Amino acid sequence: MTALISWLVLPLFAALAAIALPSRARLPAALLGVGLTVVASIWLTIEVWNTGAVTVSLGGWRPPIGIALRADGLGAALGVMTALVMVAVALAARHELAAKVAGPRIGFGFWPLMLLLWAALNAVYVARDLFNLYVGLELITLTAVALVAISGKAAAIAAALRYLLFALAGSLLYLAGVVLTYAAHGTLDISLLAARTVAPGDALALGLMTAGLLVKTALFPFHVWLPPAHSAAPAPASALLSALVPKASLLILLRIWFEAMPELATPMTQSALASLGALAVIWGGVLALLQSRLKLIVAYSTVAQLGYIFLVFPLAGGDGAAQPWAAGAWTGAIFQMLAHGLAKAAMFLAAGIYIAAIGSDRLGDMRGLARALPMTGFAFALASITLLGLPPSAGFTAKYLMMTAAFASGQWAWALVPAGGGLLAAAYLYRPLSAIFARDTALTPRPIPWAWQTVPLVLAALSVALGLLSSIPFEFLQIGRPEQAAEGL
Amino acid sequence: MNLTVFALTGAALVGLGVYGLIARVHMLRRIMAFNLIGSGLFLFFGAAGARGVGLDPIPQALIITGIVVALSASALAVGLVVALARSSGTACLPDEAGDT
Amino acid sequence: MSLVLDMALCALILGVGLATVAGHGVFRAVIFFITYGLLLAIGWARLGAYDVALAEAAISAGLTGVLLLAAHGRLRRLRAAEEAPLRPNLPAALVATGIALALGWAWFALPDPTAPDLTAALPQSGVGNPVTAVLLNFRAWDTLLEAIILLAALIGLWMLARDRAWDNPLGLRYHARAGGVMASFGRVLPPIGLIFGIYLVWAGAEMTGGAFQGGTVLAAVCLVSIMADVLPAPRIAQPAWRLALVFGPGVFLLSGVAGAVFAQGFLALPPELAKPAIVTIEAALTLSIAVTLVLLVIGPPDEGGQDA
Amino acid sequence: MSMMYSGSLAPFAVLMWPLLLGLVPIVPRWRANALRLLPFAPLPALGFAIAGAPGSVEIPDLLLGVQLGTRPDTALLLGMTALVWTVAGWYAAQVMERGQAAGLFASFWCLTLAGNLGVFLAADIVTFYIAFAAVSLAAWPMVIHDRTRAALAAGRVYITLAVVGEAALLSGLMIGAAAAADLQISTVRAAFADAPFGTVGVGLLIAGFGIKAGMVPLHIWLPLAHPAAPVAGSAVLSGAIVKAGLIGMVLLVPEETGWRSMLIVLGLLGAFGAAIWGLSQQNPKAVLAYSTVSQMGLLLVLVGAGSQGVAYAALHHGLAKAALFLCVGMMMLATSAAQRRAVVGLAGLVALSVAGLPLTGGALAKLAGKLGIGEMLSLAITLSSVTTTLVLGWFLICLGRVSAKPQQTPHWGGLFSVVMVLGVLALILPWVLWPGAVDVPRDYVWHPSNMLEGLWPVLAGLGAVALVQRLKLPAYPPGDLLRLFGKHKLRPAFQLPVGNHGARRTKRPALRLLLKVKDAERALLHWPFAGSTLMGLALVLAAFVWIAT
Amino acid sequence: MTTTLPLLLLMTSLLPAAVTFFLAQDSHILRNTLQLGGAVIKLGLIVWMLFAVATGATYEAEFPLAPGLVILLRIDALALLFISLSGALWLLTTIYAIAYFGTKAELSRFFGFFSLCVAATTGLALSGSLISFFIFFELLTLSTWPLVAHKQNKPSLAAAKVYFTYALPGSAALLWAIIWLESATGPVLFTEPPDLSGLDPAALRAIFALFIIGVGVKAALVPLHGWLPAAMAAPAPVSALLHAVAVVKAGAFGVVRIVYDVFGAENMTALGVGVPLAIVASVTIVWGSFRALQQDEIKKRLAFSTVSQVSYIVLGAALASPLAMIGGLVHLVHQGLMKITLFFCAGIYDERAGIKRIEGLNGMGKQMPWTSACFSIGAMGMIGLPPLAGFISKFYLGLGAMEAGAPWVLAVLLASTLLNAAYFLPLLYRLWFLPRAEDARGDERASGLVLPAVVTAAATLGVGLLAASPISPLGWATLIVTQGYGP
Repeated sequence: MTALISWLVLPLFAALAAIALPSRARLPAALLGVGLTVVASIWLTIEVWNTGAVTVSLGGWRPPIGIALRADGLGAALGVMTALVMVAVALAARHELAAKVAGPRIGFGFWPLMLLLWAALNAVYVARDLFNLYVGLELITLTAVALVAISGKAAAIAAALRYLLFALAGSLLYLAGVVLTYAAHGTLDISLLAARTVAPGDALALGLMTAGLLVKTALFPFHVWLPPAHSAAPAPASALLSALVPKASLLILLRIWFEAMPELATPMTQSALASLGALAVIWGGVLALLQSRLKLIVAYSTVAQLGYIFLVFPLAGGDGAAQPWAAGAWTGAIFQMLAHGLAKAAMFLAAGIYIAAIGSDRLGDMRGLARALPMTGFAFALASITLLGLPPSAGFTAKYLMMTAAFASGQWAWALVPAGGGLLAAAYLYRPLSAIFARDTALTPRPIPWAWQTVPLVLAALSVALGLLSSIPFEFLQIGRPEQAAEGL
Repeated sequence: MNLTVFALTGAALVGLGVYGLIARVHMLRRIMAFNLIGSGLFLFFGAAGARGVGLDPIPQALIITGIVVALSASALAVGLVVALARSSGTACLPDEAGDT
Repeated sequence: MSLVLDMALCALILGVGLATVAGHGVFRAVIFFITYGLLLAIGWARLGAYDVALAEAAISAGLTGVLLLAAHGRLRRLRAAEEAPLRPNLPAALVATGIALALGWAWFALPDPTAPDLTAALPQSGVGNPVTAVLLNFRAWDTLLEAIILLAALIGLWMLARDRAWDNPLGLRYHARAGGVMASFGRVLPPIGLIFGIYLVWAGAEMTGGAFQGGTVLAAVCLVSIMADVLPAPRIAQPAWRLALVFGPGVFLLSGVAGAVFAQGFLALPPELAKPAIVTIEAALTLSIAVTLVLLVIGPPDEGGQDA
Repeated sequence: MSMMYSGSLAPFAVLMWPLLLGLVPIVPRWRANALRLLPFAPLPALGFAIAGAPGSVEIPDLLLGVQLGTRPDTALLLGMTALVWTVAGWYAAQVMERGQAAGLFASFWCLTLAGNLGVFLAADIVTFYIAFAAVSLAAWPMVIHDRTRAALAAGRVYITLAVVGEAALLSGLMIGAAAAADLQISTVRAAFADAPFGTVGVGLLIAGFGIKAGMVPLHIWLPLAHPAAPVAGSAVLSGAIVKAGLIGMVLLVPEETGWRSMLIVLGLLGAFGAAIWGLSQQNPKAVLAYSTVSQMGLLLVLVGAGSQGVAYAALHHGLAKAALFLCVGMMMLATSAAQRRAVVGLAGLVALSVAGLPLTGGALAKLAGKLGIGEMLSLAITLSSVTTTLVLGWFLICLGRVSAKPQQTPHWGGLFSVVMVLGVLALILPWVLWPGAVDVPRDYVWHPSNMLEGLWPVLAGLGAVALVQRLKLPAYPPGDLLRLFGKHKLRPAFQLPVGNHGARRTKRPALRLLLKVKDAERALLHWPFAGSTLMGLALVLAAFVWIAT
Repeated sequence: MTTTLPLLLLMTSLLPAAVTFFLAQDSHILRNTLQLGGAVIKLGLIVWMLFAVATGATYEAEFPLAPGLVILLRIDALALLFISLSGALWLLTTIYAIAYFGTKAELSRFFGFFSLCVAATTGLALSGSLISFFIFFELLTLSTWPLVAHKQNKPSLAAAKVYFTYALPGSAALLWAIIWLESATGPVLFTEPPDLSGLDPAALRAIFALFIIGVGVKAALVPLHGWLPAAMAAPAPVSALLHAVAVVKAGAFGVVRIVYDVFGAENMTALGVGVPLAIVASVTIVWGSFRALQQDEIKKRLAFSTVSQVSYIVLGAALASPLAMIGGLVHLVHQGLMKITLFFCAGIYDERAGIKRIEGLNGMGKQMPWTSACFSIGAMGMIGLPPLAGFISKFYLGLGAMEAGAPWVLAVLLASTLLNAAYFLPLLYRLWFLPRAEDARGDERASGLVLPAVVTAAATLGVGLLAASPISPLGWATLIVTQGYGP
């Protein structure tokens, strides 16, 4: 429990310190906060591993009066992934967004925003209360929008405003669902809701919440805000936005559909969600193929990669949750979240290095950068492997688990999505890779510190290592899973 | 019965707000529409919370929190609109700027 | 009778809401919006939710209104305040009607009300106002995050400043004419407002009121003082302002952690200490909320009094 | 591991020796003089054959299990082959130009020789096939050794047919071996009768061997290659190498098959047709080549008819034909009229023997061949003597027209005597070998009817020669069927069609579609659209859930 | 020892790969020592295991990733056959590559991926389950791509792109097939063929087709072969690796595994998929040869020749008869030896004499006798001339075809032999019999290049000559088949 609480409050304290402290103490305080939070997240993971899901009723008030938090395998795993990404981003931002380089405004603002985002993510990962989730989601939205706008460019402002517009619409829809749920059941606690008697309005509440969360998750066709926003932000911010932010709303979707209202998950709606996911895979892939800027490619790839995860609804949701393959499908989807988080962050940080080196992320300008920055090129390639779903990366584990579940459940058509999506990913990632690894160089890069270069490499390597060592994470993710299927396929 | 009036008013306000949010182009309008939807929802919520024996304080607390959240979002949105206008001369999204 | 009254009120609210959405001109819409907020506050009062009514009036109508007015002023100077007339949008109308009807249907489909039983918990909460009990004790985590959101919005807003203006005082330059209405208003109002604000916080524990409502009043006071040049315009670089920003959330967090260390858990308040603790937290929060709201309204630092 | 081998290593050594000698030219310093080794390469084999080809050997680890050994008919041919190669090797060593190219020539000479010997020694089909491939393919460099246009063109036809033959042969062998589940030649041969696709297999074998044996119409390489090759090469080609095809037929084509009658038909066609066509040639080597086709035709008739004297007859033909080719070479080297007379004399004698003049080796060969093959075929063979006499007479005429090279050859006398030995052996050796090879007592030769049967065709042939000498015969270049049927230009080099793999321009509607996607993305970005869709989706999702539950 | 040995085997290439990536460009000695050391140690391990496995020992190592996702490394006779080939050829190719590149740029990258590629091949050979096979199969794709693109010029980048374009859909098909099958049968281990009785035959046929498409891309089955000729833009050592050591071999090896260890001959017959596969292989054999005939670039001609030759292995597997199986398996080794010889030589011609097109070969036999002799042996082996390696394979394939009652295969072999002769003999003819162009200069005084070619050429001859001995590839293939491998 202590681990859980410190994991929640440490980034908050660090954020407050970063706001309040004078500029010379800001970075050390922020980095200290990052370090301590990482320790806390590892501590929490160990605790969850040892004792199972950790549940806390805040203030000693049990739901429905108070708010409960529960760190299960899923939440803790996302927490660790977040911690890894945050450390990487912090290390990269130390170079890229230092006040000396990026100006005092960014030098001031980035750290509290990052830490607040972290706190909000952590809060969402363990929240069991739908309204508390709403508050957490709003904090994420506001910090994320601010991070988009932080570069100060006109395009960034417009992208941030558009993002905010979409996100607020989503928030309202979600809030509407929350309102209806409380009005009908007098509680917002997920565990209590799971035991409720179904009310007629629940369908509307579920529909509204789902639609709202879909916008925030940037599922096709509501993904349009994402590519401009993620590509307009400075690279470390993009890494946070792409790797982590959509995962929060996605997690809430999972919580609602699998834990709070599993009985409302019918094949038709599940298929509808998965169809949108499939469309996202195709649409995001095709558009990524059409981009000529690295960050836009990577951003559209996020649209595509998030699409896979929606296959979890028909494969592990509703009545299927009790089936033997559900564990595989569920875990596969979460592996995809984790793998995508690590790999995408690596990619954006690599893009950041390239932009710092040559001042551009146009593919034409990036030709031959692997020569001067081999580690970054290697990192990008490794991350690509994960996104392509090639073994032995975690992306492959995810794909494999989901495809296996698709076949085992007799819904083999869904297996086409990861299979085809991998090919599309290969197509759109091939272009940046071939540019980076070209023989001729377009521009002479500025030297980049070695310590900075290793950051994306380590992240990308982690995304592969997660696949190599996937048995422990697999088991970990089963902790506190709603339907305990003993063994996967 | 009184509660129904407020609840339906809330629902209608949501509808109004949704229309405004979608159909209006100026971003300040959309911020107002957003607040309209929010307050409509809260009205509905408040009416629902008042159905029981006493006034349920939890919806009220949630509504107050919601109002502050909406204010925060509005403040950031307003700031963004001004910044947008400063950098591009319009308070509408770039692809809708021509509609003005 | 009361039904007729309520229906009339609701019709008025809807009418003003419609005017806000459909009326001509952004400025008029803002005015309608403020009116709408005030009418809604009356509605809340009719429902008996006085805390909400106060919040609605102070925050939704008041502060949001001021924000919108200030923004409109800036946009006008940037020549971005004009807008195209409303063009009928059939899909939007359809989905809007659909959502409204769905919500309306949902109202009638609601099962019998079930509310959590707070009777046992309230005495333990340390405060008499159940809303405050929920806000600062039962669901203190929400409130803490809410305060953080406010702060995040402010940091976000600051990020919209231009780099070269970063060290400037916050907001636009206001110069009240010496001896003018604003100047004298600015000298008279603050003390009264200050007292009212502090009262609201204190009263919040037992009756209507609370940190957010009180903070709003204090913010208004503060704003007037700044406009009247009573208070100097703040700068981001000034540590006192930043300290004031984080003070409330910091105290809240610390007390939460103290609960984890000394009481039964994070954010836990032992019943005997609950009231003083809540009042302390509220006081600190009020200060920070007031400062945050002030800074939100005056906006990011601006360049030399010119917007362009 | 079992024993490395079982039996006597002699047959193996006989094969290995030329292979080892063939490696000598790898050393650059030895390359120039490698030709000197050629007469020694076949000597062990010769000795082995003279000793009666004693012993056989099995080496299980080598290849797919090498088995070597002879039977009476292969032993005969082994000896003949060794003899022909010895003499031709001697000739080559004396006459051919030394140098770098000679080293290559010597290597292939030895390899071909090993193959040629191997064909007779092999007792399993893999060894046999390998030997056959060696004798076929390694002879190619000998054919094109002179690098003249004609040689290169001939080489092209030769190698093409050789490869086709190899492939056909291999396929046929595999059909047989699969049925036999064994690799021994006798077993495989016996298995064809009941093998699935056995008939096809035999047909493939006949095609493969027929190419080598100059069976019409697969003989086309032969009249091209013989004149083009150096004399020594022609001698072994005509004398020994073609016999590889023949022995293949004998060893592997089973008796009870319809293919045999085809062999007879094709053999007769070759026997008469080639002899007559030979009259159209001016080059004595070309005439001899057609004679070879003709003689091989006769031997094929014997194979087809199941004669016991095939090897015996082939032995004579090999010696005689090699001697005749060498005579052409001697003629080219002859500088004096006496020398020319001696050459023509020797050639005439050998030619008469080939024609079957009584009491010559050739007459004995024909008599032995005709034993037990039926009246009609006997008559045909007797008649063939007429054409043989005719074509060889024509050969002698052409031989007489050969003009000598200007330079002196120091050892002409010695060389000629060696050739003479070969020619004489062709006349005599059948006498010596008759008792062992033919079941009938040697007195059969003296039988008047047999004498008469041998004499009249020769006389008739000689008359025809006299006639032909007066006529002005049409002159064609060698390569009968190729020129008759194909508009086939004989090209010296391989010129293969090169594919046109230029970049194909494809219209790409897919690209246009992709750009449409970009437009669609812009439409999705438009908030009024996105907002309506979003709210709509919320309602639709709700409706979905509502309907389903 | 039983678990560490497979790991060790993998590590002998993986570790050099890992270290090499981080070596500086100019630390030649260290890099070469690493590469050669790894290769030599690996070969030593292989030799040791050859004896152990021949006496019946098996080695196994297992790493579970996730449920159903288990990497199983297992050394059986078939694995050892492939691994011996790749191990031996890796050593030679390394020597060759060191000599070939000298001190050129980007060597650490090259050798890193080179070793990685071999590690992937090793893993692939050792894979004891379908999913481990797939994992290494993919690793192979990935590690080969940078090798193909190594020159980083337009053609090689285009080639690398084409390679990916073919390889990835192939992988997708393979993964699809694996998951489809395993969703019905559970994880498939090669030691215990899955029980397919419960599956719909139509589904099984589809799975089989997907499997073949998946591995067929690597095995360059027509029409999935397009990448292979394009990949000749890569440097010669890479071509050697692609064509002989790793990639196409992995595909062919995959076909063998799938046919015999996943489906089994009985099921193949029952499903009626053997004949279609044999037909595909036959079409590939003929078409590849035919296309080779049209090429006038040496390496392109060799590439199409590989297309054709590798399908012999597929053909052997498809025919589902013991003899054909032996032929196919032995060709796995034989084709490797012959093709690597040819590519070594093609590389020498290119590097030392600037010869890329077949016209350039005119008269080079005397200039570069060793190279040309090796090239000739390789080419003659390809044609199937006895007693070279190719003949043995072809002979067994032919016998197997008859055994399987598919005499039409003989016609394919016949046609292939003729076509092979048609495109190889002219090269030999040019080498040895045509006069040299005036300005043609070749210098083969580069023992690091020539020696590997000589060794493989000698091996090409040796494995044919000593085919029947139990230690020959043929002996080993026979052992595999008689150990209950085939039907």
